[in-house]
Amino acid sequence: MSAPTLQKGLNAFAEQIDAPIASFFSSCVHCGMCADACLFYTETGNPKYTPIHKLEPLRRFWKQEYTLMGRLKKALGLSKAISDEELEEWKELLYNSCTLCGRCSMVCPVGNDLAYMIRKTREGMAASGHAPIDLVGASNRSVTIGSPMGVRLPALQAQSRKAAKETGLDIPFDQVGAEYLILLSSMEIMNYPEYLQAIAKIFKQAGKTWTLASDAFEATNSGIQIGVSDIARELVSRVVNAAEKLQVKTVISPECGHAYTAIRWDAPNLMGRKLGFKVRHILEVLEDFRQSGLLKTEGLEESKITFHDPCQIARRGGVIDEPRHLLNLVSNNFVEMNDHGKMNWCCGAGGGVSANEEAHEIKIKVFNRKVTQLKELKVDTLVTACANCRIQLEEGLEEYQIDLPVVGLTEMIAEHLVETK
Amino acid sequence: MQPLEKTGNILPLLHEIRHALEDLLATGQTMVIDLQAMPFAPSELVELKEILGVGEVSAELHALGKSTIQETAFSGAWWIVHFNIDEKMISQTIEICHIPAILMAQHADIQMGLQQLSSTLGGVSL
Amino acid sequence: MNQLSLEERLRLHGVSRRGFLKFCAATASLMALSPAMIPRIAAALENAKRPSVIWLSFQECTGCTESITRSHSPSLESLIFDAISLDYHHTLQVASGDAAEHAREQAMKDNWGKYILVVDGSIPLGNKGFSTIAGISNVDMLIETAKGAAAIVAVGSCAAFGGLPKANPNPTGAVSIDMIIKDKPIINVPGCPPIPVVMTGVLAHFLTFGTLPELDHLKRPKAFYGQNIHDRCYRRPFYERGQFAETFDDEGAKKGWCLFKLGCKGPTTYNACATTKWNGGVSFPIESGHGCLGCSEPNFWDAGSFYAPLSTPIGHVAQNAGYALAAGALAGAAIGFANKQKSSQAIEKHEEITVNDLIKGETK
Amino acid sequence: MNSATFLIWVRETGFLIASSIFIIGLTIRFFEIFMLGRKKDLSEPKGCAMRGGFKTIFTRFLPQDSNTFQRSYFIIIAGYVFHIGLLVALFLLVPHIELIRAALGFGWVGLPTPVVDFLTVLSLISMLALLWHRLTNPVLKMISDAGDYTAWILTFLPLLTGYLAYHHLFFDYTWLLAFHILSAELLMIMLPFTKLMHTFTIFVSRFYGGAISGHKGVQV
Repeated sequence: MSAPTLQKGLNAFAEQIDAPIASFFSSCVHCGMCADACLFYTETGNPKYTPIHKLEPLRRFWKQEYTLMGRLKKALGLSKAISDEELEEWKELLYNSCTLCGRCSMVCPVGNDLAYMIRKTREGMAASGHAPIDLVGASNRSVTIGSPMGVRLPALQAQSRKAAKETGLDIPFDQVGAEYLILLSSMEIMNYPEYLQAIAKIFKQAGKTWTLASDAFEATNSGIQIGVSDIARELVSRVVNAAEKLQVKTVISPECGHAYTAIRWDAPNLMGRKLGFKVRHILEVLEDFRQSGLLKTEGLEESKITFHDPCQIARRGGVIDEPRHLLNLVSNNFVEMNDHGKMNWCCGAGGGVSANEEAHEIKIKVFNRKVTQLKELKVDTLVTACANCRIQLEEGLEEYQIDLPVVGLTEMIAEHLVETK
Repeated sequence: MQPLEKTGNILPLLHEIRHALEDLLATGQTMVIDLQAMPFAPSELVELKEILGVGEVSAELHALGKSTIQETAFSGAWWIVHFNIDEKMISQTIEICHIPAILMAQHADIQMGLQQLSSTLGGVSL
Repeated sequence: MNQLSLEERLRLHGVSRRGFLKFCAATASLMALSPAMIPRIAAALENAKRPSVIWLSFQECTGCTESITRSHSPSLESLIFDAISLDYHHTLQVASGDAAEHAREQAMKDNWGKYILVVDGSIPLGNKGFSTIAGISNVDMLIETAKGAAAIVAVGSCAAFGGLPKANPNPTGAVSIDMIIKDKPIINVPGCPPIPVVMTGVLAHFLTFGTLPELDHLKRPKAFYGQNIHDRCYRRPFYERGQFAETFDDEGAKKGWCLFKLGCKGPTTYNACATTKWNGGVSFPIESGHGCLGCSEPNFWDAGSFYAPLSTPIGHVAQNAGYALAAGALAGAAIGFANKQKSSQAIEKHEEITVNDLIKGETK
Repeated sequence: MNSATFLIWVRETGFLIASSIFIIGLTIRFFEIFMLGRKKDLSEPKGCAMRGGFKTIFTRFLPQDSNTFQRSYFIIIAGYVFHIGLLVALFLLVPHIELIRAALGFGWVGLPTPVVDFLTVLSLISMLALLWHRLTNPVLKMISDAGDYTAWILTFLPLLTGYLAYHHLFFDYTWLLAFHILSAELLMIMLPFTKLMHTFTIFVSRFYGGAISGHKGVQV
């Protein structure tokens, strides 16, 4: 154990610099289009929230250490070294006002993936001790307790019993050889127990075997959010080990954005090897079931509904068509928001922002973007597929005094299942 | 073979002549345009000459070689060409005036002529 | 005889006042002056006295003298020469040997401070012996003769700018006249050779007004060198339209298209060729189908191939690019390797970060 | 130094220096970038990284959607007009094509000069508008540094001097041509070491960005 230092932070920057980052910084022309794509800028009008500006410390580091001119300038003492004070100043920009939603990456005319770079910058921030205290706390709980919200196994077991009672179905734990391993986020365990019930019903109807793992039920990954690969690896390896021990074919990420990113895209890279199982988001699995005729529904939602794309699932995960097919299965009045799919607007709470009390005020302020979108549409129900988004949507709508129910897509599908005995 | 390219200088030149003629009528102002100070494509001077045409007066001067003074079809505009003794052209101008100055009998020449006439008269009796 | 004015001399030859006025009109045209200047020219020439001219030829090819004597017998140019007293020109004069040199000395003595010195050819400074006349080196003769001159006319690109003798690597150390003579008015009449009437035009101006004409930054008379060949070229419209002759015998060349791609230096050349033309106004190089060489511009001989477009670099570009690429690859590989090392070392130095390592100043 | 010898210098020595630094600089920059490498993505792909990468090189020439266009229309339109004018002037003006032919051994057909001239004027106007935008827009004011203004000047000068030279404005043509070539040489020298490097790396960054999305099956 050793205290974080600037040196460790810079070392982490050096670990992260790769060819894409070098090409991204080389290409940036400072056009400012990323600002217009970022809700933290559009909703506050404050230029400091311009995405590329948030990357200034990493850019300077790259320039000074990895370019000929930057090295010359540094050798001649012409460049400003990166300091702890500066990183502390940038903490707010990199954690409180960036949800890693990647909307800026989509509009950048030179193709820079800014979210990719911000994620990497956070490695240096955390290593140098400039991560928000709340994210440190969440990471601590994740590692020591097993969940960022402090949810322990008994809590899950209690919820499972409740779900079993509600549905009359078995909630399997630690079933070796089950086809699917279901992961949950703490939020789903505590706030949205409907999800687990929906899973039980759907899988029953589909006739697929599944299981929970008592030593790896938590899907969220604070390491990804705070930007510490070592912690992310520690957390993700619990899932990987459990999945391999239970010999499941597919691990299912719950309705949670960054959990999907963590287990689907980051896990193999953090572990440094390919995984012995597939990873799918629950929506992908449901869409698979639908296509194979395993998902039999009846009745259509009467109300006008729209779908909020969780950034990590849609823009950063490629799960865009799936929710639309599923929605059209159970609704005949599904409408799209003006910006949707890969161009959706973030709810404002992703990427660790929701776990960060310092960011509370701005998180609610930038929710105005979603409010504006919803006001244009005037829907009766808002559907999403991420528990984190869902909490922010509910909280935000409450703050803006809008009465609009928010529903998880999986539950909505479960509501329409044809009853089979 | 296509006709050779033109400089496009004919049209502005014709406009210049028109303005000069207007000035001549209004104020009596005369003007001389030096054709050698302007670039022309090989065919253009011929074309210009055709456009300006031939007017009523035509004169020939013999002093240090030949000179031709030709009124154009536009009265008041004169085409004047000076040649040297070798019959090589040494100057080509368009003058806008009532009558080109070079045609006027010169004071010094009249004086000399007068002297000669006087001595002729003094030397012979008719 | 030398004391008579030009008009008086013309009258002795039986030329009328009309003839004199005609001469003045032609002179105005020759000097590229406005026709409105004719009365002033007439007034000046009525009283102009015959100046003495000494013509020195140094490192040159006699092309300039050839050019000025092209127009023979009683042409306008010859009338101008009638009006001056060419007291020394070692190619043209009858006298030779001591007599010739004596003529120069005598003319200098008789007209000290008033004569015009015309020079063609450059001056070799590498070794005085590279070029001598009657045992006197070019530089010595120039300095000596320039002392009593009212003005110096540097005729041709050699005298004006050093010319072909100065071409890289300049074996004789050739320089232009104005590199040696600093205290006399100098007028450059460059060209290889200059247009004859430009040479006589300058003399006519001096004869008429007793002063040098207005000069540009290269000491060239603006009246003749103020206009750019490209601007006055009758083929300019082809340039605008993008119609270029690609070779000297293609369709474009036959149709008289622009010669830019064949190396025409018209755009950067200032001379009267496009208007005054050559051989009594018959034609000029571009009209004859060959691009301008830019012969009235300094160092035209070192400006790359006569047939390479003006916009192209001079020298072995491709070869140089090859070397640069190789050098860049070497340096790049070294720097890239250092970068890679830096990242690898960072990964090696990585200390695992646990949740207890995230808060500054906190020791556990 | 007079204009004629200056012109020879920029065409000979100047060009030699500029092209050498340009080529060496570019090569170094590419080695700097590519030798860093990137980790192989071990996650099971949902789409094709290669296809996403190559596709993005082209798709990112246009804004993603009409909303993005509306939000950033000024920078997009002005940026487009400026780039088109610049590229047309650079690659479709006959004297420039002759330069390329002399350097590379091949060329192509140019546009009539008045067309190039017109686009150059549009380009110059756009550049001035973009500069004004940079100086007044809060976001651009904040993110702009000396490098942005240097790059602006380096790009503006060849366009301006080229325009002045073509029209023979203010100065003797030879001086203008020489300054035009010199300004282009300055641009060449500085390009690899400023944000102007995006001229080349834009294809690399678009590829990488697109590959990241493509791997995850995000439509690019």
